[in-house]
Amino acid sequence: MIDKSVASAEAAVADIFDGARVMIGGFGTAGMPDQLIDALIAHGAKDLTIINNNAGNGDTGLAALLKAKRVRKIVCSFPRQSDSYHFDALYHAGEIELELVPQGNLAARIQAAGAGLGAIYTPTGYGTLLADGKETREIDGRQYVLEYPIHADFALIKALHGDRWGNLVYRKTARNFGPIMAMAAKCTIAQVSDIVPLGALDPEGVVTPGIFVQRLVAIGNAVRAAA
Amino acid sequence: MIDKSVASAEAAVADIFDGARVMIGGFGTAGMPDQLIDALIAHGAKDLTIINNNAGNGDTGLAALLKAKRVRKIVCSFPRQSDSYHFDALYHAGEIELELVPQGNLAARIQAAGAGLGAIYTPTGYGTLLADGKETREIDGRQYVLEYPIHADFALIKALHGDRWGNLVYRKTARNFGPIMAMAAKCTIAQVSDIVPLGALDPEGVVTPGIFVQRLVAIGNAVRAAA
Amino acid sequence: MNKLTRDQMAARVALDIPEGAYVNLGIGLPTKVANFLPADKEIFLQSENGLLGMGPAPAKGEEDPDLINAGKQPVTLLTGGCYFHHADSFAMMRGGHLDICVLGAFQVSQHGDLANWHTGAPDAIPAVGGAMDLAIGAKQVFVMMDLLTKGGDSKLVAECSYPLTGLRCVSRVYTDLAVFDLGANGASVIEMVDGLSIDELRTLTGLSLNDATVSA
Amino acid sequence: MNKLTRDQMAARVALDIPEGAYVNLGIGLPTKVANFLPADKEIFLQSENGLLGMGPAPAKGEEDPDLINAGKQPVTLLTGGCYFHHADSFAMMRGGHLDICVLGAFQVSQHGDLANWHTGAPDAIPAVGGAMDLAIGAKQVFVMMDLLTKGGDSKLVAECSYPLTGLRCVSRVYTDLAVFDLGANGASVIEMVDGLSIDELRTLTGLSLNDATVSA
Repeated sequence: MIDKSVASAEAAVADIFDGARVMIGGFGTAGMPDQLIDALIAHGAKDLTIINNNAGNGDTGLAALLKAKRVRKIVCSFPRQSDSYHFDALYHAGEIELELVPQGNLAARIQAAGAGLGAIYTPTGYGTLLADGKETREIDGRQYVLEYPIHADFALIKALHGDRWGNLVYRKTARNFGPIMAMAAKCTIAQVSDIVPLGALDPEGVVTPGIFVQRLVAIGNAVRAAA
Repeated sequence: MIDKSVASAEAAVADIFDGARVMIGGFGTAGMPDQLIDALIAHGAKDLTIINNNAGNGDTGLAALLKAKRVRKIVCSFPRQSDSYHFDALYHAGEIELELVPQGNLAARIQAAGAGLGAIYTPTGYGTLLADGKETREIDGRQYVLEYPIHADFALIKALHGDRWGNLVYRKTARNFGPIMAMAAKCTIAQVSDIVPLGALDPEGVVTPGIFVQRLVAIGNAVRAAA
Repeated sequence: MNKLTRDQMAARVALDIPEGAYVNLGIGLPTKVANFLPADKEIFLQSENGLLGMGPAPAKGEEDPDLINAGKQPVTLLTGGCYFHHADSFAMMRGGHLDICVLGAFQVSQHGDLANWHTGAPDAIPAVGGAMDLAIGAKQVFVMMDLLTKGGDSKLVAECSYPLTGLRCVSRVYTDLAVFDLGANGASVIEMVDGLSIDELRTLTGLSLNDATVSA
Repeated sequence: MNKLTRDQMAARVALDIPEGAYVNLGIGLPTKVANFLPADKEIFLQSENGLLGMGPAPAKGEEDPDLINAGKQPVTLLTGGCYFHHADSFAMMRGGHLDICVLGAFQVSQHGDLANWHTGAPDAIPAVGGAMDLAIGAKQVFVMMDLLTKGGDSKLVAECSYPLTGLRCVSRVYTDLAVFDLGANGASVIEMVDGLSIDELRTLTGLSLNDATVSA
């Protein structure tokens, strides 16, 4: 019998190594896997490259990981927010590297990694600073930038329900990057509100098939309180 | 009020013009929009380029369209089947052009069109006859073939339920190419078993958001009888 | 002359959004447009973080942290709306499926270049979000901004001095003083507030504006 | 010597599929492997047309034309299985998410080149389906075939003469006479049927096979 559930968030992240490339789901705090990030902080892995849409909010989740100085580089589209002060301080101190990627290119490059493509030509960013030095090509009269896939060693994502085969469904806009990050990482770890019996998820409604999920942890009905 | 439903399959396909590029959903007969194809045959548009996984089965659906000599070119992955005799006859008579595309490249190129990418590097087909003359590139030690998106003027697809905004859900493996063809065509026409009230489809379970569907036709509970 | 208020600008943009349009309203000022969409027409708002059919802000106490918009503010989902992941969401933009995108801007060039993501200040932390995707994806890109900076400089310019978001992507600019169509022939004025002349606008912008106003 | 029957070959392949593996069984002979997977282990069968967790053929009368496999035969879905569209299905393959793919072949080269889609006959209608995607996607590609053609020619060859499906992609070949591992050093025999010697195999194939058999 295959059961991908693990007993604790700590056990789920125990093999994340120093220098690992780690995708973290979420758009702001919606979909951010806080319990997995807390476990990662406790675990102690450092020199991480983090792929996320943002660069942390307030003092929890990704912001706490940044504050703990475990992140060498962040790949994101929108680091600067009203409450991104931990990132801001590290950035101004030159203690973190930033790769800024337009949000749609971030999504497309993650999806390309999951789908095994070698590169894509995207129109987004053409003629801007964010395409500086990148190869471009005119195709059918339109200009495109060559962009490469973004792979990761691990993805930490948050879903609503999962089953022991790793099938996942999400909740509202907390879905965001979860499904594509699950496809792009060698090892995807999902925190879910609860693990449901096999067959409880509608086969037509499964958003992430279990093949893309290696471990899942039930963290109880811990919907984050509104900040 | 927006209501994308149209009264009949005939009305839905009435503006398909001679020489149009038309995607037709389905893998074999599963997901093939027979009523829309019948309406297209009655409508009379000719010199069509058809994009489908196959090249017709038996005497109905796409096979009937081929038999009626409305198709100038077919783009597909697997034309030759035990019951593809109408295609076979046209092919051997030199009356139809065939562009053979590996199935995953077909899906990826359709998806790339829907997503606005200019081209993709895919590993599939590298070093084979089907990549002859195509541009290739080594990326991170692996060889890739440059492939361009496949766009269409129209997509004819089959879904299970739809609502007046065009949201769709599918049935089992009849889903296949429907969701990506809906994204890749300028005008997507869906035949559905029935049109349900707005809100009847679970917002978490909508497979094709209405933005990708321009028209839908309820064809009743006409699940094809097993051949 | 009477400058349009921000609400008046939003109402003016809303007039140009037809029923059935798929629309993305950018963060900031464009968000206001939602308040002026006619209640009797169905218009589909998309949010880059994965929803289509976005409804108004929830009642106090009804906020759901898992249901937010691109500005990370709580929103609602209309009956008939749906959720999807980020790659599908940006496929909607990049693939040309949105009819209209309304964005704020630092500068817009008379040929439609857009600068709205970075002031170029050397110590600023750059952040782009979905701006570059929105700029190049929608069938029509509308910009909504004050025509002049607080210092009196025109934000509609011959060539942008700020870092670009997208090239030749803006089709129409709604400002507090006038509405402009942009294109290969430069900027054309299609509307002005009462009491403003096109020559005054030419002076304010420093541009040789085409007159495309229609007499009432 | 006793050649393996097709069922014996299928059973032999099944021995190498561990619990929890994600597996695609190609059209034709490989389909038989499903019959020999141990009932007490959970193994996930993927079908290119959009399902994971494929179950056995339905009972007579229970066929559903909307639930078919890549060979367009009626199948069932296991509890815990799910459906997805074609782009996601081929992302599973091309993205390296499948552990094992089992394919038939016309020819396999000693370095792992695969030819299984086209005989090269000038009047044949070419059809490739998902063969090229399967060949290059899975972590391990197994081929299952008779070692010899009806005419006695080896299908394990120095270089394929038929049009290729994929380059250097096959890791193991299961035949009615022997099992071979393929790699940069050529083909290694890891098992033979009783009564067959490696020298006889070398004669049959015309290849300088490495001996990697393990004495019982």
